[in-house]
Amino acid sequence: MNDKTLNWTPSDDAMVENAIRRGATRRELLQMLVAGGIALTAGGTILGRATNAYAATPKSGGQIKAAGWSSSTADTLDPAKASLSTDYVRCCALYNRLSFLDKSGTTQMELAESIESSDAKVWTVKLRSGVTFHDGKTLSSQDVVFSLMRHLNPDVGSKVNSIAKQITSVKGVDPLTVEITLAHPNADLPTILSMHHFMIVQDGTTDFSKGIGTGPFKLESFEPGVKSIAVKNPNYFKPKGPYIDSFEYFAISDDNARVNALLSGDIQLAASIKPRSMKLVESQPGFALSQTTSGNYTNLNMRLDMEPGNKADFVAGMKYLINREQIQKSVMRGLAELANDQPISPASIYYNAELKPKAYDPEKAKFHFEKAGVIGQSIPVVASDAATASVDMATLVQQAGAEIGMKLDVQRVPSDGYWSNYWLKAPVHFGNINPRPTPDILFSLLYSSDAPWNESQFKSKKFDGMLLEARGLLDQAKRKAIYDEMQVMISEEAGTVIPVFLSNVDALSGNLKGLEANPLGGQMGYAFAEYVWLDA
Amino acid sequence: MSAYVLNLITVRLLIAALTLLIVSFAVFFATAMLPGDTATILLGQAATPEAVAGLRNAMHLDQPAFLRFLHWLSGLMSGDLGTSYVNNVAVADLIGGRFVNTMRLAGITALFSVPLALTLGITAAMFRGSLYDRLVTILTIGVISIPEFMVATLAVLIFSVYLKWLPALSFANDVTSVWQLLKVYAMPVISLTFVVAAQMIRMTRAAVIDTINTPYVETALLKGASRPRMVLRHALPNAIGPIVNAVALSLSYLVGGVIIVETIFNYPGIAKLMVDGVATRDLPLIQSCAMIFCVGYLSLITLADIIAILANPRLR
Amino acid sequence: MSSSIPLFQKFGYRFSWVGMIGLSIILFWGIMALIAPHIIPHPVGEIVDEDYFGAISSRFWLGSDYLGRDMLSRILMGARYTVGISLAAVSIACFSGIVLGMTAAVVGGWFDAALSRFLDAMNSIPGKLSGLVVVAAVGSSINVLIVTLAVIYTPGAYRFARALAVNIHAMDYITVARTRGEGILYIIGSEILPNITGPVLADLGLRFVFIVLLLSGLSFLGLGVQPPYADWGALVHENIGGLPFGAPAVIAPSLAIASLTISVNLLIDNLPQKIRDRSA
Amino acid sequence: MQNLVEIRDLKVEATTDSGRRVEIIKGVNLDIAPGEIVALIGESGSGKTTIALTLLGYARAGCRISGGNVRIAGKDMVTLSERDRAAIRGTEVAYVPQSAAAAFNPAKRIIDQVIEVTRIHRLMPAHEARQKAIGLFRALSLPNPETIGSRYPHQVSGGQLQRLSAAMALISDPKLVIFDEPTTALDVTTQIEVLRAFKSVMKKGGISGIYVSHDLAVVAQIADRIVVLRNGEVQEIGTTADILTRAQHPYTRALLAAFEPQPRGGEILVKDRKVLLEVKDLVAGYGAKHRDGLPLIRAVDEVSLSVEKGRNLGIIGESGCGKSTLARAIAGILPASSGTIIFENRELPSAVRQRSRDQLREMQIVFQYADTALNPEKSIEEILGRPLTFYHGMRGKQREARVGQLLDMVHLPNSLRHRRPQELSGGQKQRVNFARALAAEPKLIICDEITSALDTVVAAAIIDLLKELQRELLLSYIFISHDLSVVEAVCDEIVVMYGGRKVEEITPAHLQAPQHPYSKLLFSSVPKLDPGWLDALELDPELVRSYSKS
Repeated sequence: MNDKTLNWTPSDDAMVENAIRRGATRRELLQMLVAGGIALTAGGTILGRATNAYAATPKSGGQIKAAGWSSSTADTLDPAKASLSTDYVRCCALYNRLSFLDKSGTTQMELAESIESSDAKVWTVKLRSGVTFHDGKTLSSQDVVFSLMRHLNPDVGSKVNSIAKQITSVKGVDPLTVEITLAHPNADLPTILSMHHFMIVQDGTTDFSKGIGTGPFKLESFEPGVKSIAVKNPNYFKPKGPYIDSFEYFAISDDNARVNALLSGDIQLAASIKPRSMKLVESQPGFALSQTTSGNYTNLNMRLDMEPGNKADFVAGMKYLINREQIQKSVMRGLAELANDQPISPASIYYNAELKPKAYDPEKAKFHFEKAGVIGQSIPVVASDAATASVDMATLVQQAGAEIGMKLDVQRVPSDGYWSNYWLKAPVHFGNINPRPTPDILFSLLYSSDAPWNESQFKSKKFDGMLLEARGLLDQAKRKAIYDEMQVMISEEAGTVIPVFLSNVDALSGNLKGLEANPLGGQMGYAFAEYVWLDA
Repeated sequence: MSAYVLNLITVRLLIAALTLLIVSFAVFFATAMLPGDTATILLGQAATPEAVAGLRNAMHLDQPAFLRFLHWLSGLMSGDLGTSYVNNVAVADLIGGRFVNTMRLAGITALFSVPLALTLGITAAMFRGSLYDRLVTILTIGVISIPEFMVATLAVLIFSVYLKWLPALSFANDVTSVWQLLKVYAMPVISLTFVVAAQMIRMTRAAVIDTINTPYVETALLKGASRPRMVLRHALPNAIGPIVNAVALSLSYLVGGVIIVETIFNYPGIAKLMVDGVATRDLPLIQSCAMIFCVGYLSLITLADIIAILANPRLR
Repeated sequence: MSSSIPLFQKFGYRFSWVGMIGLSIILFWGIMALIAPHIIPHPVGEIVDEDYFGAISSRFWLGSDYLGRDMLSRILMGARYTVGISLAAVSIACFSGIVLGMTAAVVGGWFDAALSRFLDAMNSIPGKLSGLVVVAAVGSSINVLIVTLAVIYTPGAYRFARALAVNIHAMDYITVARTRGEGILYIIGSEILPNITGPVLADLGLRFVFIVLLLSGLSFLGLGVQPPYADWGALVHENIGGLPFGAPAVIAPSLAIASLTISVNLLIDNLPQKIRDRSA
Repeated sequence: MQNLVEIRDLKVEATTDSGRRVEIIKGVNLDIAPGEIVALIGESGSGKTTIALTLLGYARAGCRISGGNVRIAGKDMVTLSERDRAAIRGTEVAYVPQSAAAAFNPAKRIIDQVIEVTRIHRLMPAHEARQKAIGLFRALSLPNPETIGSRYPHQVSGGQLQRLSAAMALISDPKLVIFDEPTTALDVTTQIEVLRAFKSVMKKGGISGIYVSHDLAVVAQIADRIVVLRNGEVQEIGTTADILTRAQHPYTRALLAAFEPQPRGGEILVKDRKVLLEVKDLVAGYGAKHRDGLPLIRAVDEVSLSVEKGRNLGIIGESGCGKSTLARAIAGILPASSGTIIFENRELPSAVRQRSRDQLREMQIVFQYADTALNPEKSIEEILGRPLTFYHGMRGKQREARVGQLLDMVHLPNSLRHRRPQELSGGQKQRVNFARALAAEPKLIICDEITSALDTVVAAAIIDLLKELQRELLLSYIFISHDLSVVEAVCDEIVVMYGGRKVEEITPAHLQAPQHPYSKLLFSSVPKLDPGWLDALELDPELVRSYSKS
């Protein structure tokens, strides 16, 4: 199913993607994996997927500059603390993970040669031999033990502490073997370990500003909030890549400035451009767009523990008030897929296809609002440019509300500081969630009672129990049944409205090749630096 | 220089120092009023009550505000800007390179815009009422009336996107040659020149015209002096005070007011640093940046005052 | 000069055509700001155009914006915010600046010195950044914007008014009033104020322009009027992606800003002048 | 002999605020022979400076030469190009401005400004020009001629500056020098020096001159012929002697009459002489206070004086003698540092703020410049009405009627009540200024140089008004002036001040001659309407040096 279309367009891409999604190959593969005792080895099957890559030989050499959209003095090279896309991109260039997700969403081995378990509880990780860090030290099991265990240390402030909590111990059996023991069985561990936060750093590292990892690039300079420059790691363990000699990364927060920088040739890649900028890029020769429809979404969160979200009818009303089709059509200019208020994307095998997106129904919404007694109140809705398209979505909901007498007071706040000051905190606010590889991670991060990012403060013992139960189940069908029900629960009970899954569009210079879409997000799942090459 | 002038200058410097003290007070307490408990924000998920209390203690946050102010002030006096809350780096290190960048951009813009503005302002005054004067006046009104992000964006579209003469971004750190320097700084300097020059042109023109209307310039005319001579030799030396003041005010904008230009051209200066600081509630960083802006403003204004004093022969 | 308006001449004022044009445009926007909600063809938040950055058409006189909303409606409503907020802010700034400035000039001494130092100190903090800090501290609302802008521009108004008042205060008629035994309030209100109104109004106009521009600058940084409404600066900013195509969505609000600020400048430069003609 | 200057049918137009064109010079003819000095005499607005400036081919902003010609040695300044005019300015025709203090560029050294003409027109090398300037400085009897040029304008006195500006005009050996009221801003003792210097240099060089002035006595000393101007028209032309003794035109006669107002003589209004105001050992000044409460700069130093009911006290002295400060100290504007002020047998607090409303009402002060003493934004009615409301609580009709009476008292038409000050003439303004003081119904009015800014004829009328009102209202005046004739016309007693101190008190009615040397110098320095006065005047050089600031 390799797609070799040279002149692809966004719509072609979407079509091909859908074909893959509906295809059986992947499902069969995954079933096989589960049945076969979950033994993934390096070099798994490559699944075809929409791509703009030429079937040409990559060329080595050259320098590229690329720009993301957010950065601050809080920029970090500590993978455990990475929180912005900029951090992910830098970490991907400097470090490696034990496993990673390829463009098809399949878990592949990276630093590990294999990650195996017979009971999904005790896992054995075999490391590649001869992998060296940038400073010349050889990768050993102690580095892995250190890298994983530090997520459990509250002082580290790991962003994935809650996911890491299921790990009870990590032991180095020998220099190249690590044994990971989980509190409960979790069949997803190889996929979990492919998350960006679980990058492998050197044992004992406290100062992360040097960025010493095993990755494709060595850090040359790094100024938080300004930029980083990395050069090709000549001793990289993978036989192919990286192709480019040096890689400079920074953020241009203003969307137009980012696009203009690309068009003027200052940078070769402008990450995540707004749909309204597409017209401009398309009108200029020598530039291309790379679209990724992954599980990324911007959602409206109503905290169930605060006014007015504590009134179930208000939450229900809002779910009818949001005009998903208009968001898809006008706000996203078609670069989105309708969603149904739960975070699992249609690309996932665990997607509950029975759960249809709620139709825009202002009358029903009005009914609920009247029942909740919120008509006539002015309800603040916090949005920010920090959460993609949230201001526009907020405006649409507001307009819809105005038509039925529901007064929504949109409060646009600065992007700077949005995530620390408003997200998770305001009673009604917008969030933006990057794709995660498994339902388990999504649910643990966002919906379990102790989830760090429980956006709507959704707390359900039943849900927690189901999460735990599904995690240990090796029977994929049973898991799916549980996950299906959980999706319904989220959709009906949680205070999160997920109107659409957003497509991410990166704009790139025509001579930048090798960039493929990746389910983990734009910029090739933030790891593009290793794979791209410059065509003369 | 007479004792009187020295005295005047000393008074100006003392006034500046006093103002700075008031500023530091205002800055400290304004930033301290930013909502959110610093310790809680810093600890994030690990914010247990004990940890918060411990951190508050370690950061002296449990002390009365005024005591903290004195701590901070004595730190400033000894050159210690404190440590960033966010990444535990000395604020001085964070600011260091950015400060150089800001000063460099300000300096280059000043080098470019001040002579341009003075020339236009003086010549417009010299040929007051002429077509040239009207043209300059209308242009400056036009420039004053356009938001700076429009100017910057248009400049990028024209010079970078369509003509491809200049880079759209400005990386202060990439400069290795004079040619590169010109290229790197061209765009922000052009945009900023638009912003600051117009005011300077207007003020210069007004100041020169004011002095042209004096009896001693009329005397020069009646001596048979040419217009340029009247303006350059007679009016200008007496207009130095107000002109220098206008220049200082405009240049002070270059220190702290360039946030929009820094954003559009991705130029790593202190204004953006301060915005980051606000975003992350990094109080020591915000305070230090604010103090830098105030020191910049006050030194420029004080310098202008001193130049005006020195340029006034009545005080010599 | 032949380019005077007879109407004004009747009242003993001379007013050039240029100033008249400036005044008309300002009045136009003022009226628009007042009646906008009643005349806009479409609700400002409603998406009415399938296309985005639509061109000028009979249905959308000024095209459509990046979401396909009607630009004419948005600009007319934007006038309300740009004109209203700026006017409110400039009025507060100038009112407090003038009152403080005149008081400082009349009272003099320590009061003057302390106030001048304090306001100088406030002036030394860059406007946009203090705006950012304030909004970070208390959030963005119209009231916060107005107060912030007013506070930012008060020191300037104070400086200006104080300088004027100090000059007036040196006049003999103030001394006469003092020797008559008049109080500070009378001296400020009746003797000084009427003499500084002209320059103060001109200063107010200029400051108004600065506030309009600062407001649009703040919108650029994401602080401003809350959606779906937008002041003109925000309209330019949110549609600036249309600039390369010359979309009316970005040109029109830019022209609106420019027309207002240029008009104010023209009016200030050509204020009606009282005809001081003894024999007239 | 060929005339150096021939002005024929000169017309100058001015544009008013409302855009109307007004002819301000209406067809003037004038000839000046080589070596002759012609004076232009007239009050303000008569066009004398405007005519003088046309000789340089120059009209001030808003004005333009609309007709006629101005020939200087055959060249018509009206039709020449701007470049050609510039070539004549400074070389053939030079200008000595009214206020040298304003005409010297404060930012440049004097010598550079004096020799600038030679640079502009490339007349001679700089060192030669400097030598020539030093020679002129010497000829103009300037002190330290070698070094005075290296100073800045603010470092030399007004009299010296005025002479330096003459040197600036004479450096290029012009054929014609225009003196524009060059001694008006000077004190009388200084004026003599300057006039003498001008006269000798002009005569020695055989230079023609135009001398613009409003002061007939000054003109009499220096001019060969006098042109009397009024409203842009020549009223009379004649030799100095003819004009002074055989004036034909009534206007000229009025000018002459106004020059020497009637002395007050011994008119007695109040029989029983009661002291109204008594000032004892008053000290007032500026700057930081010493420990003993006395100021750093004592502008008034232990002055005592008394004013009787219905009688007038004159205070005379040159600029800087402390006479105005004394007035302000008495009025409480500048609180005295020590000494007592007893008014109507009660001691007054030193500061305005501490005085009662009645105390303030009974003693009014009228300032020199009606322009700055009248709020330009208020109508005459408001200006006069405020003290009526403030002191007497009058409102509405009553107030309106009283304003009418006040206007009537100062001989102003009632129709002026709705005008603003700037729509009034100088004399009218000063009358309003005075009427405002009357509105308070005071017992004592302090008049601080109230006639100094006025033309002679107008000033004489104001003085008559003062006298008339005194008779009607039994007022007392303290009359402060630098002009002896005015003080003599009004006052019963005259206090002469110098350097902050009272040097002598004279009672003119008793024909008491001044005794103090400074008083003698001051009294003898006042120019007389006698062409030979200056040449005949002999002053003790020692005396002049010790009291002169020039």
